[in-house]
Amino acid sequence: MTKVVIMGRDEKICARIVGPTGAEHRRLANKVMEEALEQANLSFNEISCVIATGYGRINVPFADRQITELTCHARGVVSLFPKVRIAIDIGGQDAKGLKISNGKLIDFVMNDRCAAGTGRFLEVIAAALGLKLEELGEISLKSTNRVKISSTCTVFAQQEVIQRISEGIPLEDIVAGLHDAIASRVAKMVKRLKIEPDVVFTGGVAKNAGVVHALKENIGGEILVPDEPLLTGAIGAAILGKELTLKAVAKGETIQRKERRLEEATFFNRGN
Amino acid sequence: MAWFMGIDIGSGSSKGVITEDGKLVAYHVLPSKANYRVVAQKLRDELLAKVALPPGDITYTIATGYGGGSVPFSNQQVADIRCCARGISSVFPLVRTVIDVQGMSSQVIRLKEGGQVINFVVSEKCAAGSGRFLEVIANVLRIDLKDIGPLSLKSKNPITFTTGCAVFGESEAISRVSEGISKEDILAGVHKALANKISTLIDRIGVEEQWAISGGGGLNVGLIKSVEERLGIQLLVPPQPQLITALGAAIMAEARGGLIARSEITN
Amino acid sequence: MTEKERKGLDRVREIYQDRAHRAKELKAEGKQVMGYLCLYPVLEMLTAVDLAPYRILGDMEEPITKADACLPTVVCPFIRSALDLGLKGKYDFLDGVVMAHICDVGEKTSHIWRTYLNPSYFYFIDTPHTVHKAAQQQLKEQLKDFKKTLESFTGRELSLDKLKQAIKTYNRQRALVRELYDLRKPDPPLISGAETLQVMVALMSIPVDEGIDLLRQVISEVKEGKNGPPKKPARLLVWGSIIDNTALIRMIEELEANVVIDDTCVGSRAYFPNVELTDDPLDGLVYRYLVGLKCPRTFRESVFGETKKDYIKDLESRFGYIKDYAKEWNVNGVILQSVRYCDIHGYEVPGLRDYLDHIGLPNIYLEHDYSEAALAPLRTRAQAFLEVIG
Amino acid sequence: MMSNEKKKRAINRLKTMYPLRNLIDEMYQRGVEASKIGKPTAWSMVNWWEADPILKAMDIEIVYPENYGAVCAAFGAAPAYLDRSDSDGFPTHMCGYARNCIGYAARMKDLGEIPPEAPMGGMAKPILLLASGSLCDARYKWFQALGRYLDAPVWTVEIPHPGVEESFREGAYESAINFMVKELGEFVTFLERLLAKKMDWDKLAEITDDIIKINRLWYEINELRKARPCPMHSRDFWSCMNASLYPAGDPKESLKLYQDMYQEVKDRVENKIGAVAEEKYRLAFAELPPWHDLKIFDELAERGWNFVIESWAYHPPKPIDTSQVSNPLERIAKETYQWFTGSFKGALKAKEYMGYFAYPYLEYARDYQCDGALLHPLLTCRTATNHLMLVQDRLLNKLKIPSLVAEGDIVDLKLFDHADTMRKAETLEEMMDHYRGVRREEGLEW
Repeated sequence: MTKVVIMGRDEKICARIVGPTGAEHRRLANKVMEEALEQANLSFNEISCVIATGYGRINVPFADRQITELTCHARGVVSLFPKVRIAIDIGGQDAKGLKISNGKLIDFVMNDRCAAGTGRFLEVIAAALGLKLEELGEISLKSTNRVKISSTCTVFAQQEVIQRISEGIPLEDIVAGLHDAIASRVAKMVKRLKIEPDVVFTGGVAKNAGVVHALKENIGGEILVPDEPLLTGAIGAAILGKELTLKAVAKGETIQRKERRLEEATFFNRGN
Repeated sequence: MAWFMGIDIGSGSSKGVITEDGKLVAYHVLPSKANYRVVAQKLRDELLAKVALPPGDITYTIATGYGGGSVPFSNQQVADIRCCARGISSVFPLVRTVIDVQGMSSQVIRLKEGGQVINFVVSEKCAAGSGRFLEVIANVLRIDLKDIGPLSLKSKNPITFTTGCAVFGESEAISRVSEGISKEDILAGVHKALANKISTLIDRIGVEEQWAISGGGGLNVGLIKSVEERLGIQLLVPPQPQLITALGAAIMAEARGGLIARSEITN
Repeated sequence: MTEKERKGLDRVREIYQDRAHRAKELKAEGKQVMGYLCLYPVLEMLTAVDLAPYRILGDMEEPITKADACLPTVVCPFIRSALDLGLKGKYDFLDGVVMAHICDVGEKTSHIWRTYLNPSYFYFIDTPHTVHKAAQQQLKEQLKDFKKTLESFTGRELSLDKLKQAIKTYNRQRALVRELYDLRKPDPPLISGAETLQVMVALMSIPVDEGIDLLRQVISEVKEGKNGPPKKPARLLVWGSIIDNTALIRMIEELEANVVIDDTCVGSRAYFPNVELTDDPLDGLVYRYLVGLKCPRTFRESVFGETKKDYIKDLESRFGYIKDYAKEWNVNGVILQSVRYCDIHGYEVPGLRDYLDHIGLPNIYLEHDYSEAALAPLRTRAQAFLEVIG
Repeated sequence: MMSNEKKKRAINRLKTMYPLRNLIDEMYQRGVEASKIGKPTAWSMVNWWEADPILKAMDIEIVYPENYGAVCAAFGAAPAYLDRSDSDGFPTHMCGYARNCIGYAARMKDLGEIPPEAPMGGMAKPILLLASGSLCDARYKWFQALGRYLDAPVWTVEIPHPGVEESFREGAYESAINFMVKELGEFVTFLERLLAKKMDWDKLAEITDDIIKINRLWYEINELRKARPCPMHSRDFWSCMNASLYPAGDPKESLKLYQDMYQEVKDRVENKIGAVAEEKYRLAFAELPPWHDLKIFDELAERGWNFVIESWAYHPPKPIDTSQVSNPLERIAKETYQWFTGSFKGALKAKEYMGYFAYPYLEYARDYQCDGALLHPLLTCRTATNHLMLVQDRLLNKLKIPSLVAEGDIVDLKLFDHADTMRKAETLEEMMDHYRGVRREEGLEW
């Protein structure tokens, strides 16, 4: 998913866009940026600073800075939950655990080696079950006897799930098992940071009530979820952009390093 | 007249055939979906309808494949490796090595005349060694699976996948796309990567002419070409490569069922 | 410009691009080239008997295919890659190989190498796992035997004088490597981590005296300091298993960091320990190769025969030198890296991180697959680490 | 019902196996009890009894964390310990036994006592961690890493691992033995300091002698398995190997039970009684079995598969005469060194350079006239996996013996795929039939 947030100096959000990311990051970045500008009723020149983050951050030709999603998420989460100590983010490409102290990122763990433990795991298996991703959470909450998914690898877990279905095991128990599988994997990873409250859960998967529930069980404590868990990274990026700009202005400098144009990047050329 | 049935329940699709005196008289393919029992029953119904026979006319049925244990009406379950060897041997009697590329794994089987297995090797439990790798990349490039083979043949400069893992391969494909590499080159690269995996399997059990390919991978011209180039060989491709294992099951059913029929007579 | 006239860093880049070129030239001139795996074969002895040592490395850019037929995929990808190159004939120019018990998979691979590639000369040094006196003696006995086999293979005598000469030559090369590393102490460093790594790879691909000349040229070029790296906020130490390709270091240095010092075996680990010139030169060699080389494959106690263990003292004795490096090179962060399935480095990680935390040095651990493309996902971690310490 | 009974009888177990196995279980329990009441306890790596007699002579209770890993796996306690190790930052690809033990030690440190959930009474806090430099990296790196949780000192004992050819060079044998004797001497001095008591050398000599006797007898029992049909199945071997491999209890008691077993096996040979009803195929097994799925051997036995020989590492060495050696440390050194190098002469002749781990399988397969082999690589144990592809290649190409690889793990029990193994096993039968003919054509004698 590609997310855009446009924010004013007062940190008030004036545009928010979420769209799917394909293989063609660049074109998409451009398109969603235009949409966002339209929503905010602004022209590109009126934007003081553009920060790109996330997996495709290097593919945003019009960005002034690239900052990792780890730093941006941390900043975004802190703005929403000032007391946060641990942030867990599960997206389609990766899962992250952030340790935050006094509003600053101090340590992190990350999995992007393997689809298991990321949103991709659920996507793949939901597709195999012929279900929509959004349906999973609700289905799993009906479970009374969740099954254990023994394969960690997404490809084989998919197979295992199909097998369980053919054995006549109720769908909700299987989906609950999947949620537990992903939650226990992520929890195990995040435990490396020594968990302390408040724990905040963000990313696309945080919209799934089943995973939230399973994560609570695995972490053994309360978990806060923002209203728009997908946007945290973009919000953080925008705030960092604002801070950088203000700092630059105070020094009488400008944040822009190069001439910046919002035009469709040609897909086959690496423009600068 | 005696009819025999072979049912191959694979991880992705299920195949069934009916043979009569060693000849294929009917076949049917269905996606396996979730319930193997249901798909097996449906496969049988479709097959019987095609030859207009009642179930009782089938002398013997052998089930095989990933879900071969979930075929309630089969007389026997046999390992897919053996069925594949019998099947290919019935189509190409001179084949001594068959490369069977399935959704869950790839296997290379060496056989002697009559389709007896003399050695085999199965890829690791890793999606990168199976047809699944192709699916993953096709999916991320948003290209229909059936088009990836022909498309890959257009490549002049296949990329090299330096990773041996489908998940990594996916991100590698994404980053190559964003570097401006063409989809053709990426597809040719993934075919090459799978061909490399297959050639590793072959390195482990040695080579003998003639060669054939079976399984879903046999439908993919890109993969066939990559394997041929990688190994410097010519692959025989049966008309319906994905049916070979089911066909082998039916042929084994004939041998087995024929034996039972004879023993009934002598008794 | 002919090849030989090309100097310093240009020549380094050339060798790095085509490592085997010089070795093949030497062979054409009638010199015998001896391959070796990892750091434990004693190079001074090879040089003393007029063999050209050539380090066997892997190739991150080459997919592993042939080796998968003799080694399972759940072992160190560096070793698999090295064996793969051997099986593909890329080390056919070697006249023989010397291998050692470096780690389990290294040991098994040595025997597999011999079985399948059947080199004209092969020697396996069974490096002990401890550094005790008895272990040193055991290694020494093996080196005596190693000497005999070298003599009978070459038909030349490995004389004491020649051995002492070789030790001096190697120590001279080691001193020059130190000198080069010293040029990384200023801020910004005068030479990047990636370029330094290329120099190290080059040194391992050519005879020691040529390496000395090359180093002299490189040092004088670097001192002129025209194309050094820019000043960056982070000065990093990179620790861990073998890095024989610049991709990882380059990736780090494309971010807001300079890699100013390493603790890896194509780097400081290989060149920092000297050989003391002892009456029996074998004693000095044994000490250097068994005790001096700081690879986690060797077991060390902080105090021989201690009956009570003190964790911090133990860490201090195992990792204290890393603190010294960090001070001398003014490091503000450490990247621990290891290829997957490397057990000897894997077990070390939590302890080393404890130690670095203890001395207040920010650190991160990255595990990778010894494949260039597989490094890409690490970029985010490395960059975020820099954001955290920056 | 019928088929259940049949399954139970598919393998004809040795009667004398049961008391021996009971003794092994009791020994373990006794060790736990003793350590709980404060007897000094060492955690020790299985060390081919290079160190065990020394520890026993010093009255130290020995627990083997490698075995405890298998216990935790069997009782379902392992996952929690593995999780703990993972969350403490140890890479997840490392040895399952090690990670289990690290997690256990971490938890014990948190609680300040043996974790209440620990199966079979747990492992008491050690006064010593006895690592081993032989066979695998984990076996000393893991104990070194335990320093995070335990203040016990770590000692590493060595067994040299020479190359096949190198081991025959002039002076190599003496040097290796000398090295081991010196190191063991240092170890004894260290123990004397640690325990503030002197070694009882006579006691050490006696224990060493008993253990050697056990090993000889156990060796002879296994020699009898060359008979057709093979009188003893691998399952009986695994049930009994521990009393020889790391003799933790009273050696004299074990010796008596092995004597009984020898009689039973000999009797079976004389009366041509096999371990399976109809021995259609004779097989070798490589590395540790899938402990949680031993029933697969019953299923295979029903198909006429008899497992006649198994992993080199758990078999006693070929006997050598050390009865004239007066220094027990030297005797230990010679016996354990023989364990590793005993097959080297044959290996050199056959130009097989992986003289232990790989070559012994070739020797076994020929001596025990195997039709096939089942290789069970353990995915987090590289040492049990490194050599198997070489073994597979050599068995087939040199001896025309086909084999089957069925992956599993030592702790992650789910990795072993029963159904998949049976599917491959069925195919292996076809291959074994074929290669029987090939061997005959090539003049091999079985």
